Amino acid sequence: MIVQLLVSGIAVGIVYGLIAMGMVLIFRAVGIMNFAQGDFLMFGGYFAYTFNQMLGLNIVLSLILASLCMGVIGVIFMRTSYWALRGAQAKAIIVSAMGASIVLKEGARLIWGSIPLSLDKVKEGSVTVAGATIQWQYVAIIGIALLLMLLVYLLLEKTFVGNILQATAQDQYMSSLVGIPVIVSIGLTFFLSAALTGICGGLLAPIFFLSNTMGATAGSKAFAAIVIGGFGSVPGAIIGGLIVGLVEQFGGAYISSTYQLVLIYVVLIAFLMFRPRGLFKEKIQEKA
Amino acid sequence: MKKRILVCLTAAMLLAASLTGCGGGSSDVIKIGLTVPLSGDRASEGSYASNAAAIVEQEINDAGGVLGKQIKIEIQDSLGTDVGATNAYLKLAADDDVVAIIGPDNSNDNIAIAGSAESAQILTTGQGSSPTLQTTCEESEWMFQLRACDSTLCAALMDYAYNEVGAKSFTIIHDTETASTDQANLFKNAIEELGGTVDDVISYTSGTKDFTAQLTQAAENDSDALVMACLYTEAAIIIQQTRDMGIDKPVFGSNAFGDPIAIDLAGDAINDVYSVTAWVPNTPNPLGAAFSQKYTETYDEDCAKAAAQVRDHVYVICEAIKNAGTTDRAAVRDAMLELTDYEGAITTYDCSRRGNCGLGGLIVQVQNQVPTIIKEITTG
Amino acid sequence: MLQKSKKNPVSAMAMTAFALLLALAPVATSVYTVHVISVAMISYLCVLSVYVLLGLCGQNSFAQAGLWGVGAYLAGNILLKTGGGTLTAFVVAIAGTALLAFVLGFAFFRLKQYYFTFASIGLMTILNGVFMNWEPFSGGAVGMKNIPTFTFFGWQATTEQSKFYIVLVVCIVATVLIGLLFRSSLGRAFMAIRDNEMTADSMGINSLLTKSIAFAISGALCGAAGALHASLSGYLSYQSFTYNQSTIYLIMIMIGGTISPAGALIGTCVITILQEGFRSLQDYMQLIYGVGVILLMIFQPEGILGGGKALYERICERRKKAKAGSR
Amino acid sequence: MNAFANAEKKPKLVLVDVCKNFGGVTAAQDIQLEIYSGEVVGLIGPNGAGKTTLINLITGVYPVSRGKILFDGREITHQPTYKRALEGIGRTFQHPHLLDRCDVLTNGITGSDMAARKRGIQKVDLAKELPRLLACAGLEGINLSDPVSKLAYGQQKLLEVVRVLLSQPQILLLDEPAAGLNNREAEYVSALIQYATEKGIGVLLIEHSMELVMSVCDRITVLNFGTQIATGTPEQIQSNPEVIRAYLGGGDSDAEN
Repeated sequence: MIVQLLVSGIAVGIVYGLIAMGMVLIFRAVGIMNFAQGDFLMFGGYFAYTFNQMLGLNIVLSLILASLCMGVIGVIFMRTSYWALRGAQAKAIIVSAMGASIVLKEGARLIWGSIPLSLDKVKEGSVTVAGATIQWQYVAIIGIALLLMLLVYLLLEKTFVGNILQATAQDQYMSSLVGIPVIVSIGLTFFLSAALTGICGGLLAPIFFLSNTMGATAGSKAFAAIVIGGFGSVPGAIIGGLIVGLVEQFGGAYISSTYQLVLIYVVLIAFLMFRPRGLFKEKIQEKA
Repeated sequence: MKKRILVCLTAAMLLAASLTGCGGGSSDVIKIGLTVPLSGDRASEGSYASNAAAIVEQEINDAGGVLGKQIKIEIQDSLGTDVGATNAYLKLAADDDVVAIIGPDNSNDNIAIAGSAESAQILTTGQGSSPTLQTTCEESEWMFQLRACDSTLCAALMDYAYNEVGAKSFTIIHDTETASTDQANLFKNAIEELGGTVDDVISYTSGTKDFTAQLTQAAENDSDALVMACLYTEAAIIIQQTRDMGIDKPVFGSNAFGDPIAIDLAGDAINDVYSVTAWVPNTPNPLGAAFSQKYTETYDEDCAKAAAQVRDHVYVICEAIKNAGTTDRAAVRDAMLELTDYEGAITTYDCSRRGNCGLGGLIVQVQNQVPTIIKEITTG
Repeated sequence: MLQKSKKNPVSAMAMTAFALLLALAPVATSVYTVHVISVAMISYLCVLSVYVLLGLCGQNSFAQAGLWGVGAYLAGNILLKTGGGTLTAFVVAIAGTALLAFVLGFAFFRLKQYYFTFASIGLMTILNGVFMNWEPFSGGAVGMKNIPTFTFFGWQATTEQSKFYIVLVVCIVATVLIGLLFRSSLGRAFMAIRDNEMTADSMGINSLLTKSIAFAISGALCGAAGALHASLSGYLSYQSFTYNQSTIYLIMIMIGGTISPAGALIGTCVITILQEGFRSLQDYMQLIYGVGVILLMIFQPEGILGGGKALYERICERRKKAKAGSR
Repeated sequence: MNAFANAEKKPKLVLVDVCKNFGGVTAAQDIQLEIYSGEVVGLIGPNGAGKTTLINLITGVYPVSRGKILFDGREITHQPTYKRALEGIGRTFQHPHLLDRCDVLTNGITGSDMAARKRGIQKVDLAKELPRLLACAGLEGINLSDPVSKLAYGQQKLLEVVRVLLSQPQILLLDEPAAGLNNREAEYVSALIQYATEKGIGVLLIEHSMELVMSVCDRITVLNFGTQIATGTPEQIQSNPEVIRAYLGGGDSDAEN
């Protein structure tokens, strides 16, 4: 029983972590929370469906193609609904991201229809460990997610491109003075974030099935993950995601299965109240 | 600066265009209103309904229409909320050419509409199957529940489970959504009346995707059988996760478990699941089989219950209009009350009851992806 | 020399003209349009609550639809279970929601800027979960039905038109009160917090208390909207009190313009007309709505009213220059 | 020198051994300061000496690491910022903190709002007080309904002083009011300070322009790297070798200018 909850909690949690990480990358680069991130997940899932079911490609190849397409969509999203609003107030950017989220939802419904769809699993079947049957798909999700996190870590910390992204995130004005093409760097950040989130769509689809409104719940759980993990910290987002996944599973089993979704947000508010800087972020000091 | 003016102009133009869009109908067409969610979480139900409406409208008009006039099915999006459904309903009711209105398949929306039906005074048919809607329709002057109510169907399924399959103890898992909650209560009462035991009733918030928590709880009870009341998508997910977790107890489900949407999604995990439903695409009913085949030919997908229901509702309304001989709303409603034995694609209808008008239901088991009928039940 | 800062003429004219137009509506149009306008006016109250919280006080909340629900269910309980009249239902709904908002405000506003927004997202989901599952309070998923319509001392509002006028009166009263708030010292304290919390502190404004009062006032407005919705539609279901509904209110105020109540009015009208007027386009309606939101934010981040105001000022300047030039 | 600066009256604001350190860095070390009502105390020192930090300590933006702050004899060391403001401590900022989305009149009225919030003082007669203050600040020509963002930088700084004066403070903390102002505008600053002292307001003036400081202040205290190196009348400070070294970095070539 516990093992079962643990595995599915980690698998789902790590996906929330990936979405949260995508959001944090965008937040560190441009300073706003992307309210359409949940819909990147949904759209990525539909792309994976197109490659896997419609064109019959192998699932892993479809996932990779889907995340690349999703990256392009991320850049288009940046160019249309964010770039023109760079100077505007945060609330205008938030609302324009909501507009984009509606467009993505309706676009998906018009292109792929509103009937729930599914696609192949990375690995069929399941394995029994200590009396609990675990699906290979969950194991695949955890494996791929860890791989992605490693890649992102290497890209950001170790490569030249990574330094450029970090520089733009720290100070756009300064990096433009130094000669970094800021629009390219921010575009790359959006590409990376959308690709990361898009691949999660393809991974979740075989278990939770694709519908054009699945983005909203995933998006708000990723919010919870970011706040719990520590606002703006990448490792924090991942750990926060795991906590959300585990709270969802264990809360649902032991506390109350009816209020399962509500529990996550009770934990979110508890963190906000008693540890606003989350687990990882250093103290936020406001200067006079 | 020019850009700003340009946007303001387009906004103004959009507004003007929208205002002229509504109102004005010619009198030589009989309109039947249909409010279904075309957007929002239950958009799939809306797409089946609008597809079926197109076929039925074509069928009836080719056969000479009604009272010598062509019919037109006017669809309005209920946006998946009760406020949206009421707005859509009132829009249809305001159009004088509309003779009757078909409500959506969601009980909440139908109950919301019932209030407006009294003030709009127009024949309204609800697709919901919950007992709450049945009492609302029985108390209403203008609203009919053109469907077999869950109360008798759920009891029949439990009777089958208890006596024929031989399960004695049950664990019930249900969505907190209205229809599923009603079904769960009906299952519970039926089991207790039969003398069986209900080990546990576990609910989940609608929209939940991961049921590990609920299923692990259910597995611990080690009951003879599981009973599930869910909607389409969740039905497919929960049955897949049940089998993946190695729980191979017999499963008795609400109508969603016998529906093509869930069957396609769940794959072979849904095999040998029992469910009680009013409609299966490969129905022996001659009218039903014809419609189902025509639907599959036109849209290349199985004909789900939501489609067959719209077909029956439109035909029953047309029958009432024919008997009334006029498009006067009150006369059509009265003619509807006389229809006691109308043969539809899904089942026969006795509209004089106002609620629970569908007379028949089916106990179905999914055998390698095909919902096969095991027992026919009547709600007489 | 010291005349009160004259209210922006553009929004003042728009408001009075609109009030007149609305007063005539029930006579001319069909039951459907009257009902849609009533529903739109109820949304206007909620958008007004976003104006008070975001436009005046600079705090962005996603829980407004939740507060609207609390008001609706409180009124529903009073009308159904205790048999109270519409007035008691109104008072309880407004006071109850305002009190809840005030207490939550005290808890949430200790947090720095956008943290409050996250707390409000959490609150919204919790409220929706409570509406869906807490039987005694909200009737659970089935919701509350047969809620009696407005009854004042024996007189019942049965026709759609009479309900319309009651909603209109409440909206006008609320708008006038918010207009007064805009010019009061409390309103100025809100604006001080909006523009710079550091300045507000140095001016002796207890920002925690003031922000909680702003949240309470916005809660009161949502409570009133809830009480109106309960009696107007007679049925309450958790489906309409969702996070998505809160985002619609935010979009309405942003499209209208956050600088004055007229922005809330314009935003509500534009979105309602887009949603209802474009029913004929069915499938593509939501897509157009989404694209429209993005376009408006890009070209008009200050909202239609913001644009109108800028246009108005530019015209004045041109006229002044022309006058100066000709002299 | 005006009549208020005599010994036997109790000081309005007293700082006793106030210290503040951020981690290892000591921003303020054993500061002793007394401000009498109607008196102007200058606070000068090179950049980074801890002047603004001191104001933030008095107004409670930063908590004090050690020491006490007394106002009217009562200890306010641990009071939140808004309570200290209501006690009667008004302050301006180095860069003007105005309500930049409101118009000039509203900014002015927020000052009198603050006065209304305090107990025990009569209501400010805005119609008479505001024009007088605006004239004193040389702002009588501006249109009251213009948005604040339209004003010139100097005008914004003067307007902020007007707003704080409208709130009837007992202690006025001015953080470089003349910085970025031309000579004509600097004269308005001294006019406003004159207005304040006539009203019995104790003024703490942080300023770099020696000309203004020397002409207006009754007493001056000098800060360098967070420590008080000298306190006295303008004349004593001008000739104090410690001060000169701190300012000119050791060389005393232009001591006699």
